[in-house]
Parts: sequence; C-alpha cells; structure tokens
Amino acid sequence: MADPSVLALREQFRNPEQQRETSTVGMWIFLVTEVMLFGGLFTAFSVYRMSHPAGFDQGSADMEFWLGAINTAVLICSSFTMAMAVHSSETGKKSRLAVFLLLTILIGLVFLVIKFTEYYLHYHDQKLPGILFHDTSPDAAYVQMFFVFYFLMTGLHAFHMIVGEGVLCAMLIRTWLGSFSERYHTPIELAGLYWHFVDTVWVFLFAIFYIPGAHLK
Amino acid sequence: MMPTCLALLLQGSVTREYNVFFWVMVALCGAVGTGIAAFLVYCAWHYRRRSPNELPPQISMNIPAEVTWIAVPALIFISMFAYGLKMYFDLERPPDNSEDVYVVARQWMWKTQHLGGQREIDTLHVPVGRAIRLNMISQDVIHSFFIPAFRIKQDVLPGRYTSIWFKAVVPGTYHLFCAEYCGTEHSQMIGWIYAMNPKDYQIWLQQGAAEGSLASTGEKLFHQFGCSNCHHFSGHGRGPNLRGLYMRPVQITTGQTVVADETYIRESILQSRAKIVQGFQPIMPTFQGQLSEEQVAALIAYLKAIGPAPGEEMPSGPGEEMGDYGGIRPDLSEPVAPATKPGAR
Amino acid sequence: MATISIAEPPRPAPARPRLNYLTEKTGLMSWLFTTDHKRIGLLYVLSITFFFFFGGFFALLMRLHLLLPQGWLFGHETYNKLFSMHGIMMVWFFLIPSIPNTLGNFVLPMMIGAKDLAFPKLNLLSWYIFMLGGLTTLYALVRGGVDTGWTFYTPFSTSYSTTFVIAAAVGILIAGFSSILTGLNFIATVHRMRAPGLTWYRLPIFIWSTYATSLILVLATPVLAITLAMIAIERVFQVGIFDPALGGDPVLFQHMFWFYSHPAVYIMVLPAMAVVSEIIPTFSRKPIFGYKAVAFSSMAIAIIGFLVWGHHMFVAGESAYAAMTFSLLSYMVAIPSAIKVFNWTATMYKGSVQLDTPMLYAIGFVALFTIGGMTGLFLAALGIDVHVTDTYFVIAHFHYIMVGGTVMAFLGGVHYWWPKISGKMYPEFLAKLSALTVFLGFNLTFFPQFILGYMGMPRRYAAYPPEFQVLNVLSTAGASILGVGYVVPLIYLIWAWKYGERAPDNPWRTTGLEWKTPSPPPKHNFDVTPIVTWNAYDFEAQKEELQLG
Amino acid sequence: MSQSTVSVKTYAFTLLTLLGLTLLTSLLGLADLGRFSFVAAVAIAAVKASLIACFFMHALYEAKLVRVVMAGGVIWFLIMISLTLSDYLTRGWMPFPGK
Repeated sequence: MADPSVLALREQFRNPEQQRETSTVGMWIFLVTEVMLFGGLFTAFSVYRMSHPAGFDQGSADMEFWLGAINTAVLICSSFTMAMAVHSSETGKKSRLAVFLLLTILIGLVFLVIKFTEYYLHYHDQKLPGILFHDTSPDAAYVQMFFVFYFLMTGLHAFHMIVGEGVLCAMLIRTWLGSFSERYHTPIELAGLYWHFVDTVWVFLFAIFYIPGAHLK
Repeated sequence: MMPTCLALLLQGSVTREYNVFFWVMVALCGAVGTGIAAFLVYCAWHYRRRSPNELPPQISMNIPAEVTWIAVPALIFISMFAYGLKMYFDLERPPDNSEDVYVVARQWMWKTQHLGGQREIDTLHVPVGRAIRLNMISQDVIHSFFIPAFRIKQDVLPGRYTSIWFKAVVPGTYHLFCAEYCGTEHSQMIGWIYAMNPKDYQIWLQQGAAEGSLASTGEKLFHQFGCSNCHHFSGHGRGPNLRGLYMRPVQITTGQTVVADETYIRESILQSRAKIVQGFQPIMPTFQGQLSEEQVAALIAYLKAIGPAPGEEMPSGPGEEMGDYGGIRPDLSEPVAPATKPGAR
Repeated sequence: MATISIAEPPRPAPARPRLNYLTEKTGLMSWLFTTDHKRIGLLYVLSITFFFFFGGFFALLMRLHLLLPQGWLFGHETYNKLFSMHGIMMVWFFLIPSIPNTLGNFVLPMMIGAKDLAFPKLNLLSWYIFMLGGLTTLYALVRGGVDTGWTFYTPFSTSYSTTFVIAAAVGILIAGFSSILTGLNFIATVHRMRAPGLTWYRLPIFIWSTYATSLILVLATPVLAITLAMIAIERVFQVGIFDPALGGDPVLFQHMFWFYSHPAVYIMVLPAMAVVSEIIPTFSRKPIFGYKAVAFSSMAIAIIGFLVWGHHMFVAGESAYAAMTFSLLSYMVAIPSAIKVFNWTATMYKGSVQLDTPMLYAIGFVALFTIGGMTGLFLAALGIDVHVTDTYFVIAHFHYIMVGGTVMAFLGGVHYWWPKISGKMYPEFLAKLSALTVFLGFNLTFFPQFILGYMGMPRRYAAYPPEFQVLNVLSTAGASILGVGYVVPLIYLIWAWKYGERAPDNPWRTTGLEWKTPSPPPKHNFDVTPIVTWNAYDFEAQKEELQLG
Repeated sequence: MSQSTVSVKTYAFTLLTLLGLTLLTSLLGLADLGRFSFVAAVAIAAVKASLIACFFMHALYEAKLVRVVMAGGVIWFLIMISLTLSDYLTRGWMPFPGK
C-alpha cells in the first residue's frame, strides 16, 4: 500500500510540510474563535459578578464543590492521555495510539457523567433558572442569574465535550483502519489541540463557578 | 419650512453653541470634501490617458506628504474631540439651581411630574430661563427623551434613572420625540414642550389642580407604606436615618461605598436587599410591585426635599423655598413657588 | 488521469479550446459539490444578489411609505418589520459576504499564485452554512418577519416583541459561522500558500485589506454568535439575562452587540477599500501611492476598530469616562481612513487616467466614502452626537459608507474582474451610464437625510411631523433612481455572460498575478506555480510584457 | 518529524503540576480569602491554562505564527473584557448622579 502520507496530500499543497503547517494554523485560528465565543460569556459573567458579588458567592456556595474538583482532575487526566496519544502517533506506535485514544474517550465520558449528575442534583434542589427555581436567600434574583450563567457556560462546554468525543471516535476508527503513520498524523494533532482547548476552558469554569463560594458552604 | 429652521437656531441655551460648532465642522469638512472631489476630477481630466501605451512616471512614495496628511488630520481630530467633550460635560452637569422634573416613560407615552405636583401626559410646561433637570426612568423597554430644538437626547432605561438638563431661552412649542426604537407605536410616542414666559407659567401652575406638591405626595406614601416606622429622622430607628440622604456616600455591607443617587434610592426601595447599609440588618421588605414608578419618583422627591446632606451649606435658590432645616419638619403642603430671580444661571 | 500511449508520437494538441473552470465539468452536481474557489465565489454571487434585491425591495417600500407624513402604504407594525428585515438582509446577507466571499474567494488565490484556498472543502461548507442561515432568516420573514430592528436591543427583543426573533437570531447566528470559516480560510491561505518570492511587501493591497477583514471576521463574529444565542435562550426559557428585574443590564447587551457590530462595519468597508486599491492603480497605470502606509492603515483600521464600539452608546447610559475614552479612540480610527483617501487621490496625481466603468465606481467610492467618513467625525464628537444620534443623520452617515462605499466598490470590482470571471467584456457605454445613475440616485436619496437628521427627525419612524415631508419626498425620488441604477447592471451583465465579446487575458493591461492566467482561468489557475520577483503594481518591471511606454 | 516533539517525561511532569495546582486552588477556595478568592482562583487557572497550552498543545515548539495567533486570541479577549468593564467601573465617578 502506498505511503499514507503521500496519498493524503491535498492537491492545492506543494508538500506535506506545508499542508501540516497550514492545517495547524487553521486549527489555532479556529481555537481563537472559540476563545472569543466563550469570551463573550466570560465578559457578561464578570460584569454581573462585579455588580452583585454577594449573590454570586451565594450561588457558588450552592455548587457541588468536590464533584467540580474531581471533574477538573478527570479532565486533566484526559488531557494527559490525549497528549500521550499524539506522542505515540508521532513515534508511529499505532497500537499505543489506539489505546490512549480509547482511554481519552472513556475519561471524557466519566467527566460527562459527573457533569450530568451535578445537573440532576441542581434539578433536585430546584435550582434550574427560568424553569424551576426556588431560593429563599435575600438575593435570590442574583443567585438565579448565577445559575443562568452556570448552565449557559458549562452547557456550552459540555456540548463541546460531546463534539470532542465524536471527533475522538472518528480518530479511533481511522487509526483502526490504519490511515495514520509516523509521517502523516495531522488529524490526531488537531483533535489533540481541540481537546486540550476544551480542557483549558473547563479550568477557567472551575475557577469562576466552584471556588469563590466554597468557603461559605 | 424655513421659519422652523431659523427658530431652531435660538431656543435652547445649548442650541446656539451647538449650532456654531456644528456649522464650523460642516464648513471644515465641506472644504476638505470638495477639495478632494475637485482634485479627483482635476486628475481625471488633466492626467487623462493620451495614448493606449502611455506609461506615466512611476512615483509612488513621498514621506513628507505622508507625514503631513497623518499629522494634520490628527491635530484637527484632537481639537474636535476636545470641544465635543467640553460640550458634553456642560450637557451632563446640571447647574446647581436646576429644578427637577420626574419623567416616566412607558410603551408609547411620556408621563411627566413637576415638583409642584402637576402631572402631564406627552407634554411638559417649563418656564423660560429656568434650568430643568429631567430624572427619567422607563417602565418597560428602552426609550429616549429627545428635544431637537434644545439639542438634548438621553436614553431612558428600565431599572435605572438617567438624567439630562436643558434651559429654554425662547418661548414656544417644541417637538418631543422618542428616539430609541421601542415597539409598534414608536413613531407615535411624541409630544410637545411648552416654553412659557414666567407669568404665563404661573397662570398655568394655578390652573393645574395639583393635590399637593410631589414631595408632599411622597410624604403621604412615606407614612402610608410604613417607611416611617423604621426610618426615624431622629436617627435611631431600625432603618438608617434618611435625612439628607441624597448624594451622600453610603457604606454598604459588602464594603463598597456607593453614592446615594436616585437609582440607589429606587433600588433600595424596590430590591431592598441589594445594597444593605453597613451596620443594619436585611429586614426591609421589598416593595416591588406595590409601588408604581410615579410613586417611587414621589418618594425620591420627598427624600430629596427633606434636606441636603448634613454639613453641606444650604444651596442658594430653591433650597430656601424648601422650608427651614433647623430640625423641625418642613411643612410641604403648599405648592412650591419656583424662584423667579432673573438671570438665575 | 488520461493514459498516454507511448507508441503515438506527441502530436501538438489540436486547437480545441482549452478547458477552463466553467467548462471543465458541467451539470448541477459539479456546481453544488465544487471545491474550486472560483465556482464557490460565483455561488456566493448568486446568493447575495438574491438577498440584495430582496433587501433593496424592502427599502423601496419604506421610502414609498414615507412619502406622506402619516404614511399610507403600511401599518406601523408592518413598517417596523420592513426596516428590521431590510437591515438584517442587507447587513448579514449582502454587505458582509459581498466582497470577501465573492470577489475575494475568486481572486485571492490567483493573486498570491496558489492553486486554491488552504481548505477548499471548508470553503464549500461555508457557502452551505450561509445558505442555511439565509433560509432560516427567510423562514422567519415568511412566517411574519421580525420587528426588533437589526440591532435586537433588549429588553424589547427579549421580553416585549411578539415576532419571530428566535428564528431570525438563529438564522444570523448560522450565517455568522459562514463568515468565520471564510475568514479562517483566508488567513491560513495568505500566510501559508503564497507563491515563492511573494513576500508580504510584494502582495497587492487587495490581499492586505482582505486579510485585515478576515482578522475581524474571525475575532468579532463569535461574540455576535454568543450574544444572539443569549437572546434566543432568554426568549425560550424566559430567564432574564438582560432583564433588570433579575439584576441584568440592557446596556450590557448593547456592549456585546456593538463589540461585534462596529468591527462588522469595518468588515463591510475594508474589502471595498481593497477593490478600490486595485482599480485606481490599474486605471492610473501607476503604483499605489505610499504602499506601506495604505497596507498598514488597513491593519490599523482592523485593530483599532475593536476599541471604538462605545460611540454607538454615548446617550445609551454608559458612564461619562467610558464615553470620553470611546470618543477619543473613534477619532484615532479615523486617521487610517484619512491616510487611505489621501493616498488614493495621490495615486491618480500625474498618472495616465482612463475613466472606464471600474474607475468611475472607484472615484465615486472615494468621493462618497470621504463624505461618509467625515460625517463620522461629527458623530464621534460627544457634544454633536447627543443631538444627531438615532436620527436620520446617522442613517445618512452609514448609508454613505455602506451604499456609497461598499456597494459602489462591489459593482466596480464586479466590472473590473468581469473579463476574468466570465471571459466576456461588459457593454462599456451602458455600464458607464448606470454608474452615473447610481451616483446621482444615491446622492439624491441620502443627502437630504443629513438635513432631516440635523432637524431632528428620529430614525425608524413610520410617521413624522409634516415639516420633514419635502426632504422625504426628495429622498424617495432618489431611491427610485437608485433602484433603476442597480437593476440595469444585473440585466446587461447576464446578457454579457452569454453574448459579450470575448475578453483578452489582460484587458486593462495591468500588473497582478490574476491577470497572468487565461480568462476564464483553468481550474488550477496556474499550470506551473509562478515565481514572483516584482513589486505590486510595478508597471515598469512588466513594461515589455504589457507593451507599455 | 519522526521523533516526538515533547518527551513523555515532560508530559508526566506537566500532569502532576496541573493536578497539584488543582489541589492548591481547591484548598485556597475552602480557606476564606474574602474578595481575593475570585482573583486567586482565576490567576491559578491562568497558570494551569498556559501550562496546558505550552506543553500539551506544543505551543513552545510550534512556528512563530501559531504563537502570534495564540497571543492574538488572549489579547482580543482582554480588549473586550477590559473596555466593557471600564464602563461599569467608571460609573458614578462623576460628581453628579447618573453618569
């Protein structure tokens, strides 16, 4: 079978090196658009947090702090396994690549499971803004605003996680079909960049939602 | 159409200064614009292509020219910015002796309330030569109070007081428009400003059968809704002493200090637990839904009327008419007679 | 790949016509699943022409309605829907894609000597997403339209409007992603796919300005997407993100909306500057004056353009210090535009000027953009803005830049590259006539609106006091002439596509890599990737090839 | 590029540092720092994010253009948040109400 890297060369590129660099630049530009997408929500959140600090601390106190901390650790581990997957694709070890991809997918699922249990717990405590919200603390309105942003931002993050899981499954299938080699593994790198970015976003979400009110519990 | 244009030139105190700046800018930009257009036509004609293979001298760089047409526009722009800023601050800082008018905007009508208690729909009678300060709030969507003749405009936001001031110079009737799109009848949310000579204004005041000044209405509400149970003027009630509260920095429980402007007072009435004063318990019930915007405006007028911030010398002008502050409760029942001192800035 | 039989000696190819991007593959499928940047450019031309005439028709209806002070054609509800849909259609479905996605898609790869864009499939996906967004917005229109204006100000759009705000917001959100993909594609292409020897300072200004536009597309559009998503979520779940009762702030929506929408006006005008920076050197047969100044001013406009959005909110309740900062920064962003105008005029000085149709449109652009830009100086001055904001003065200002600027430049660009796109020439006299009609009709439509604005007629009014009627009638008269001015090119360009005379490879005898390909060019533009050794607009270096001097 | 850009040892070290920082920020969260808990949390998150970017995303080993793109993303977010907050922070600075 011909060397996969030559076959995969798109006709508008002159050499594989140019194709890899262009795809990486394209991916990073896409990540910048994601930064601005989440950035809009972070800006709105920080404006409201600045004008109602008490309400937002109260809302943050209602979070499941330990579940959040565990989730952060889980996502960092999935980032690690993803990095190992990229490393093994670079060194051409296909079997190890498949194992690490599978590990990343599974750890990602663990994160999603924990996330949705948190959502269920909030539903149980009647903390769904707009649908079912009951709060007796003095600034209930601002606690509801906190939860609006909590569900908006972590929901968007979870959506990105699900898309990431899909991408990783596609990578696993293509690895199984043997379309990657030591000289052609750009899709794996791009999937890695996307996954690490989603992990970075969660790092900030954990910092602004779970930590400020943890001491009030 | 011409007379209205001329009339436009004189009415508001700001108008004359505005027109001068506007038309100086028009002259300046017009000169530059026609200069460029003329130069384009000149080049198109004078340097038209004589022969199909003509190759003109390929000059393509002149540093001094570039520097001049960067520096000169920059200087002109800075001066435009500076003068625009000066006019803006004049527009935003009301003179000390300005008289308050409370405006409540709702979908497709303006409700104005004078301190003397008169209430008007879609109209506003003002004496000529008096600075009028508008305190405005909306009950639903964003509107914008716009009097073209006086060159003033200010968006009216739900949930927050915004203010602007103007002073009529020439008596007459001027358009009032809503300038921020607010729904189906946005173009019907218009009205009239009647600038009247002080004598006619007095006659109009008497006709308006006001049932007492805005501050006295506010005082009635102050007692009716039980505010006086906790807020004593002697200073040791369960609630903070509200005498001289207006524009006084207030320290709240979260450590921030907030200036007690209209928005703070309104927020403390409607969402009372938003900003609790240092050293007090969050026990005040919220009056959201019980008080209309007009009633909140009346309460604010009352709180502003019962005294300037302690220690501040008595303001000249309307302050005296507000009654004596030597500790006895001012009698606010009779309508407020506006200061008729000529030439009050 | 055709197999070449060894036995047969290589005879010179028979003189059958060379296959170009139009004739290489035919049939609907070859168009709907093409990854050729030229074909995708044409697909975009068809889509935005449809949306342009849709939006333009609404504008004409509004102008007819405004003939009488109390209006006669429509109820106020319908009029509000008309100006909202006019705004939405024109901004997101015509102006933003008009030059980058059509002419940019077509010409950018050829100008830098590349076979295609960096990500051709992404380019096709961008067109499909654009059409999906367009159809969603059309669905909102057909079902009843939206009456919030193209600005969607809260709390009206979230809690008081009873029209199809969610459908319109989602439609625009989807179209936003098509802009992001195009921007991403252009940036990657310009960085990585340039021909050998084509350094940054040898790139034509078109590439600089389109690159600057792509920066804005990529950095600003996601914020629009998230803001419109928040509007849709607030309407669906009735939870007040911008509702003061919940502690929300309607002014925050304006901040996030204008953070996108002011850079968006630079997305609309920078490509127009790009086209004009190509046309003027060609028809003056001189390099553009102050190449580096014009190139860097494009980048400066893109960057400073992100710092100035507050000037839309001087009276909306932002703090005096913020208003002061935004006013100063707005004057800073005016300087690069001034540099460009002076450099364009200096390019024509001592040139050999040929007034063909593209040059007429380009000169019209420079003159009208100057007026539009300078009225922007009025609006940036705090004192003046208080009176004229939200009036017809603002309407005239941005139409001078959008219609007087971008649409004129778009028509200029279409005529300029028409020989390369279609391989046929357009009828010169008729084109000049329609250019003149557009120029006159435009000025008659929008100059009276400056006076209306100064006199205080607010914008978005279905009925107005009688003293404004004379100027409104003038404006409507202008609008009908403008309408004719736009329909005529549509007709003769369609005619020219089939019956126009064949166009030479380089009809304007100008520099530029795109003119070194046959017209219409083959699918991969260049048989062998060119090596570039000359500067942009260097007529001297290519004197022999172009038989000049 | 047959050899790998980043060694496994570096990845493992980065993993441990990130987990350590997560623990640190959690403990800081539980201790009552008052107003600074939010600032500290975001600062530590920024450190973690840059660690992920530099090592996991190979930012340190990529072409200069990629680093410029990254810097552009961060700068533009900061432009948006700082100018928006500048309006909210400067409200009430004027001696008269409402502006």
